[in-house]
Amino acid sequence: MTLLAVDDITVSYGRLTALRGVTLKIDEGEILFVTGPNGAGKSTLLNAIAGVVPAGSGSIIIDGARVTGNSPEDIARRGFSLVPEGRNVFGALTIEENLKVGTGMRRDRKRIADDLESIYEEFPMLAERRRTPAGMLSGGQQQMLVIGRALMAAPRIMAIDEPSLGLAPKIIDQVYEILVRLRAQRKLTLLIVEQSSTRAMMTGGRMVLIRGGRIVLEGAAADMIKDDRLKQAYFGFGDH
Amino acid sequence: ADEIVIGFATAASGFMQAYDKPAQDAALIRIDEINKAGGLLGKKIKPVFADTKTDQAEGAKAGLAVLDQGADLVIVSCDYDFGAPAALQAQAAGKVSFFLCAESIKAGIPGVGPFSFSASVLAAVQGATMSEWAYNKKNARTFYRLLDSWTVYNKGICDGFDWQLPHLKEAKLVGSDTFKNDDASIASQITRIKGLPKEPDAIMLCTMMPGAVSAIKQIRAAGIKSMILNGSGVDGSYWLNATPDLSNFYVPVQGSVYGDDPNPKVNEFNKKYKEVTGGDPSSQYVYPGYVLIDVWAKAVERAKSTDAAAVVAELEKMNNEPTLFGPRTFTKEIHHQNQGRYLIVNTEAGKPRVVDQWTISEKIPVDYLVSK
Amino acid sequence: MSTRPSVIRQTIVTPIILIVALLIMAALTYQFGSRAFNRTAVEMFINIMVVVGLYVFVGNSGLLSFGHISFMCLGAYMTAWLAIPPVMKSITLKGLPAWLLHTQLPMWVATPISGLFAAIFALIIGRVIMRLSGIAASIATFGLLGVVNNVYSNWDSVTGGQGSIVGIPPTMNVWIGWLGATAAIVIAYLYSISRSGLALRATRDEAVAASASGINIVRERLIAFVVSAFIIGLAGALYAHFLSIVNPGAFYLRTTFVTLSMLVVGGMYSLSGAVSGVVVMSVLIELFRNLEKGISLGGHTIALPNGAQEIAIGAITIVMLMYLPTGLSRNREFSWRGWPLQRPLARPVQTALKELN
Amino acid sequence: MTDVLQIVFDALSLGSLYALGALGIALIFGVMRLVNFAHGDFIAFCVFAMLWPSIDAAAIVFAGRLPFYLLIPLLLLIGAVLSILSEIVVFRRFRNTNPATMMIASFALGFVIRHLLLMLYSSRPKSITLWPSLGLPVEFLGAHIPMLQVVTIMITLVVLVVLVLFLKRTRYGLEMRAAAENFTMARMLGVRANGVILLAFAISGMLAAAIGLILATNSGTADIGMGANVMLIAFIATVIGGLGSIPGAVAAGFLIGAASVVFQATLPHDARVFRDAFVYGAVIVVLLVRPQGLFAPKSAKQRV
Amino acid sequence: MRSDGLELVARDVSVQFEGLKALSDVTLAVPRGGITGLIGPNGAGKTTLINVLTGFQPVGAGSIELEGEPLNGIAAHKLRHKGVARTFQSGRLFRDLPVVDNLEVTGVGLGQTRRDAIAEAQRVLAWLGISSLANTIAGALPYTDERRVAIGRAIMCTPRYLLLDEPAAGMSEHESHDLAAIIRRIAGELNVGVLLIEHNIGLVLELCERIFVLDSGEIIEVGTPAEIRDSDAVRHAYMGTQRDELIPPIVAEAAVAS
Ligand SMILES: Nc1ncnc2c1ncn2[C@@H]1O[C@H](COP(=O)(O)OP(=O)(O)OP(=O)(O)O)[C@@H](O)[C@H]1O
Ligand SMILES: Nc1ncnc2c1ncn2[C@@H]1O[C@H](COP(=O)(O)OP(=O)(O)OP(=O)(O)O)[C@@H](O)[C@H]1O
Ligand SMILES: [Mg+2]
Ligand SMILES: [Mg+2]
Repeated sequence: MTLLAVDDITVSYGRLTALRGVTLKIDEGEILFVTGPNGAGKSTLLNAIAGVVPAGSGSIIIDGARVTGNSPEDIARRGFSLVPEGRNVFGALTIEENLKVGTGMRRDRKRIADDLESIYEEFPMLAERRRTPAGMLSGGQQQMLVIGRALMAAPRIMAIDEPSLGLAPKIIDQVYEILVRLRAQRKLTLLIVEQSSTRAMMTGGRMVLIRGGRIVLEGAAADMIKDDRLKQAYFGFGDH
Repeated sequence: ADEIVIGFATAASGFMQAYDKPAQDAALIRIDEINKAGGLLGKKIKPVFADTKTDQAEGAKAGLAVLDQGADLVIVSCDYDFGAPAALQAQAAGKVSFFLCAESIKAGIPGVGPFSFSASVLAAVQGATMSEWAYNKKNARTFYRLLDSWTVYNKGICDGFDWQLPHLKEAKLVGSDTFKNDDASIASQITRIKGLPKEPDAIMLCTMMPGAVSAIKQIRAAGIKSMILNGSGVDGSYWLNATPDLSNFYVPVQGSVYGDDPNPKVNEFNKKYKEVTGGDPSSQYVYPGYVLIDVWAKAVERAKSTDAAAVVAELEKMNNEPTLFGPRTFTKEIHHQNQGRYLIVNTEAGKPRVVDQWTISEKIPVDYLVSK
Repeated sequence: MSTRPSVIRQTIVTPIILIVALLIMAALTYQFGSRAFNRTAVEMFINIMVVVGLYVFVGNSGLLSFGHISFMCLGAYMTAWLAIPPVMKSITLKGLPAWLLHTQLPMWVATPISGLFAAIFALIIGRVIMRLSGIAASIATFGLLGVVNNVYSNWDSVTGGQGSIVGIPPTMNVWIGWLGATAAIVIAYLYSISRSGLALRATRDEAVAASASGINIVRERLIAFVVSAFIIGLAGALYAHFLSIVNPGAFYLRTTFVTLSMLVVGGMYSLSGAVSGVVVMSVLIELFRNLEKGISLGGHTIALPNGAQEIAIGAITIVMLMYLPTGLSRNREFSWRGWPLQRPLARPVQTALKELN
Repeated sequence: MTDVLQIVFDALSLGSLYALGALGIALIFGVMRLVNFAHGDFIAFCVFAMLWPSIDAAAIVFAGRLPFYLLIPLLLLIGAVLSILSEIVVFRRFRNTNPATMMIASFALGFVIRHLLLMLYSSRPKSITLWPSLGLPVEFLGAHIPMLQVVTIMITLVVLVVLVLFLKRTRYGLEMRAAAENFTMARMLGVRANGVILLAFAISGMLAAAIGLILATNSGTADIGMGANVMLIAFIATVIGGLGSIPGAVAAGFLIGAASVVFQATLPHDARVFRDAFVYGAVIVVLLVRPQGLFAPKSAKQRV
Repeated sequence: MRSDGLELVARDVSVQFEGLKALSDVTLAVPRGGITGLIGPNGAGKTTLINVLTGFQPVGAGSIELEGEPLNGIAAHKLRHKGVARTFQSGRLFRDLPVVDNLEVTGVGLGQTRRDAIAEAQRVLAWLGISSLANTIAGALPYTDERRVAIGRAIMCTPRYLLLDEPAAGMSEHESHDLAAIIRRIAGELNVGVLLIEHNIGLVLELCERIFVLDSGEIIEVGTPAEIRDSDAVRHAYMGTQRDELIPPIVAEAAVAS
């Protein structure tokens, strides 16, 4: 069943068009990797789905409901949770408070405490410093926190803009492990901007490559990695 | 020209409007009377207006605007600071200017120049009057001075008080303090008064609206029963319900708005004022507006011209010139009243009433006033 | 890759446009305006000086200052001390030191001295305050305003206290006003293309990175503070000559907010914004004042009720800011090239996320 | 001893007023980075709402006649509605703009309200009598303390405790603080941001009404400019208390009140007129020593 | 440590944040002309160490020396004048200014005239191959370009030392290769001592001559890339146990590419 459908969306920043007619479909429980060179529009795509950057045309449908132009909180409440690029922790709030912000929209109040515990188990460092203001954390610690925070919202679709950003290799492993496990347990759908094609290949799933605001290549991650076309498409010919 | 133009460069909007309007209405009443009686030098007086918007720069423009319409007399805002810019324009144009009710010595020769006058009485005279009267008539011996440092007017009252006190043989200043008009609370000032070994006989309160009400209320709420002496700025009954049953409270006024003025003509004027404006005079600050037209018109009649120099010369000859609201004296040194008859209004149980009148025994020296 | 033309050649049109536009206004006013209207124009020129002075500090440093009007106060009183005839001073300002009591200087001399006085004061006080950043700095400047106002309002023997002091020879006309505004624009322009100006603009939203770039933030802020104090000190001096009376109430909150509003309405990060903010607001105010006085239309006079002008100006300010939150100039400078079209630069679009990081 | 006690109470009561003001400012600053310069005019508006519009010198009392159990809720409601309206009509459109722009917009709004009141009521202060019995002093360890002071202090403490608990312990409070820090991110986590902000405005408006009531009771007057001073001090208190710290803002409000009272009580007579210069000077000194504010949360200092 | 003394040294540095030991007795030297790596788990204290070396973080104990000159307690901007430059983990460009001005600011901050600074900025942009970005307002740059501009800003007027805090974060493999080439040129052509913090372990192994490994504020290992790759301690603390196969392919590829 299609959980998220992006149909022909276009996004402009002033006179610069960052996305030109992007169409995507993600089924429930699927993993979709988005990759592409610098400035391709990957972050823009995620932000547009989350409703923080207005889409100029096209439509976005989550679970059958058209959400184009809806407010970010409405989209979040439909189960779309985005870990944006550049962290965005609430610096003045403690780690624990950060984790709890997104739980307001959950219906299963009872499970919040359990989930909190399991996040703490995964990232013991967060547990140790749960009363520390998040602004004091190191870059990687903040990244762990925002991933944990998005998970605490118990989303149906989780979108992460470069999960590995600033994380130590060991922690990246761990993050992927959790995501893969949750996908299995809860049919969590994943939409991940990932620069490491090796990582994508190892995780499995589908992959799209964006360049110049368009999807230029699409396929199973494992196949695409082998495919020479990835490298070609990545650099493009003649433009740049 | 077949008419005489009087220009009002006063506030029709903004903060000063509430203070300029009543005096201006009184001035218009006098103008109307003169016109009905055949005019001045046989010509009708025509008033023209420009709004200062309670702004100094705008005040100067308003002055120019009325001068450009041919004003022979420029009437400027009640307050010295707001009136001066227009008055200075009049001075520069060689025209007479009158402050509606400014009570600072600067509203005249020292501040504006030799063609500038004020129709009211100096603030210092109020402080001096109240202390001398309280000393002589109420046997007050210990005085406490409480100054609201917000305006020159307030300081003026206390200056008069300071000048008068050494002249009162047995009077003693037992304490002195300051506050600011917009202080949310004057609790600590009150604590200081309450800390005195004995409550003073009188508190000289040098302040004005709106802080005055707050201060008076807080003083009485703290249980201090001393007589409170004030300047004219707190005259009027409109605020009395804020301090129910206020007693032992004294204000000097040029005329009574309470209908009990010893001079029946004043009471008549009050009626007329009500007819014209639809409301009773709210405080004695209505009256100087009437006085100024009165004295200026007399000077014009005597000079047989509206020429500024001639009119000023006539004005400066006035010595205890009677007006409805007390005598007026102008000299070459001072275009303001440094001595004046005041009615004393006493408020008892929330009811203000004229109880006495008093003229200070000595003029306050011009040097003293100018140096303050 | 082409080398860029020099900074001056690239940007010099901006001050030229501004100065010429003001010159035209001055000439028209002189030619056709009534005396009262001439005063309005002079007032506008003085406001331009103040707002341009504010821009030098606020625009380049990004710190909001509530304290600059105290420099106007300093300048105006210094002019009063210097320009009032000694006879008058010896009566009202007895506390002045003897040498000051006995001097009387013409406007051309008193004005720069007043500017310098404000600048020196800013230098002393700025060494302390400029260590602060962000809103703490704003509050400190607010404290400065409070202190200066309180001292000037109560130091009776030197400042005459609350009351106005008079006697400043009234020597002002549109040409002098224009000259003042021109001086302010030139100084502000030179500052903003100076090394210090560029360095300070860099500290505006990335103080940390600026110090990693070798910039001494405190020093650059101090320079801007002093330059702006000088300009505003000059404005204060001219204001004193304009009104020929000074009192501390004129240099307090109301003026602070009115001038800040003009700056923000124009666009606080550009010189063109500073100037156009004043011009547009002045024109609007004058327009509504005239509407209040009444205009005759076919025999009828329509007049707004008294006091409607202020309400209208407040409402218009809000609406303008709503639609142009970065000001009328959108924080850009007037220039021939590309104006009024957008300049061909990729500019960040304010999206919720970009803005926050 | 009683003198000291008296001073303590004076300081506390003046401080409470500033603290209540600071709460109102800090709350909005907290959620929107907006320094609401219209707050002072909200205070005045609430007071004038008790009077019938008229430019006569004598006030025509209107709502002011109601019994306290109706008057107080009514006034709080008026404050809340005014504040909410200002959010919906004005501030909502400034969500993503520069704080300076917002500040000037708020100042312009205050300017409009002030001149509206001026037009409707004229600048002459009006008198209002509210609960004269609150003016009576109560005796406490030899000191005479007006009932109103006691009430003011109590109200402040209660409001403070309730508000802090609300912000710290409830989900709404958490969301409010999150939205304050990063509005968009909070929305992306499902926080209903508009609701949160409206709530903050409503509380702030009620605080303005409360201050208005206290000021009116204390001074017996309604004056156009009556909120301005409290607003300014409150603004300063918000900053030196430590931005984003509600208890800090309150504590700083108390401190400024105390400083003002203590300077008034201890400065020699001739220096007393310079009291405010001392207070502002002290503010600058405090800022230099603690630029993040006295009670800044640890996070207020950005790490590199 | 090198005998010619041309190095930037942190000696026995400790930093504490309210009970948390961010750095304890860390000693690290960055030689001129070479590339030194600094790796370690998240929160190990890497950024804190850079902050210490650039004057943004006062030390609790220990000292900082620049080519023999002690530098404790010196302000950040003065250190930049002495030739210690850095980038930030979070970009920190001057968002309102065009890219070229971002660079120019540093030149001006270091005492150049604007004309010289502009010329230098353009030279640096060209050197980095990003002249096309010169007139873009920095706030509009995508994440990866931000990093390149940040490096450009840091190498204005050729510093003696350059401390890079995760410059390759968010870059694809290809992009980080370009970056690697640039870093190598900075060290080689400009004779700059580079300290590189990266979680892209392949990049670090490929570039660095010497690598320091920091964990919980302590140096747990120092050595050549080969030594570090083989260290159990590092593997355990940092790289993750199962996934070390991630490393070889990139290194191999890099060898091919260069
Ligand atoms: N707020 C903005 N204003 C203007 N242009 C923007 C803005 N945000 C992004 N852009 C532009 O949109 C294009 C796409 O940017 P985006 O951030 O989506 O790229 P990306 O694929 O995420 O790149 P990266 O891998 O570097 O993160 C870029 O050219 C960028 O310059
Ligand atoms: N100003 C501060 N206040 C409190 N704790 C801090 C502060 N700065 C750093 N820390 C803590 O010190 C530790 C080291 O932080 P640092 O940023 O140096 O880590 P890092 O090695 O750079 O990590 P990463 O790879 O995630 O960026 C972290 O636990 C962090 O939370
Ligand atoms: Mg991106
Ligand atoms: Mg780090």
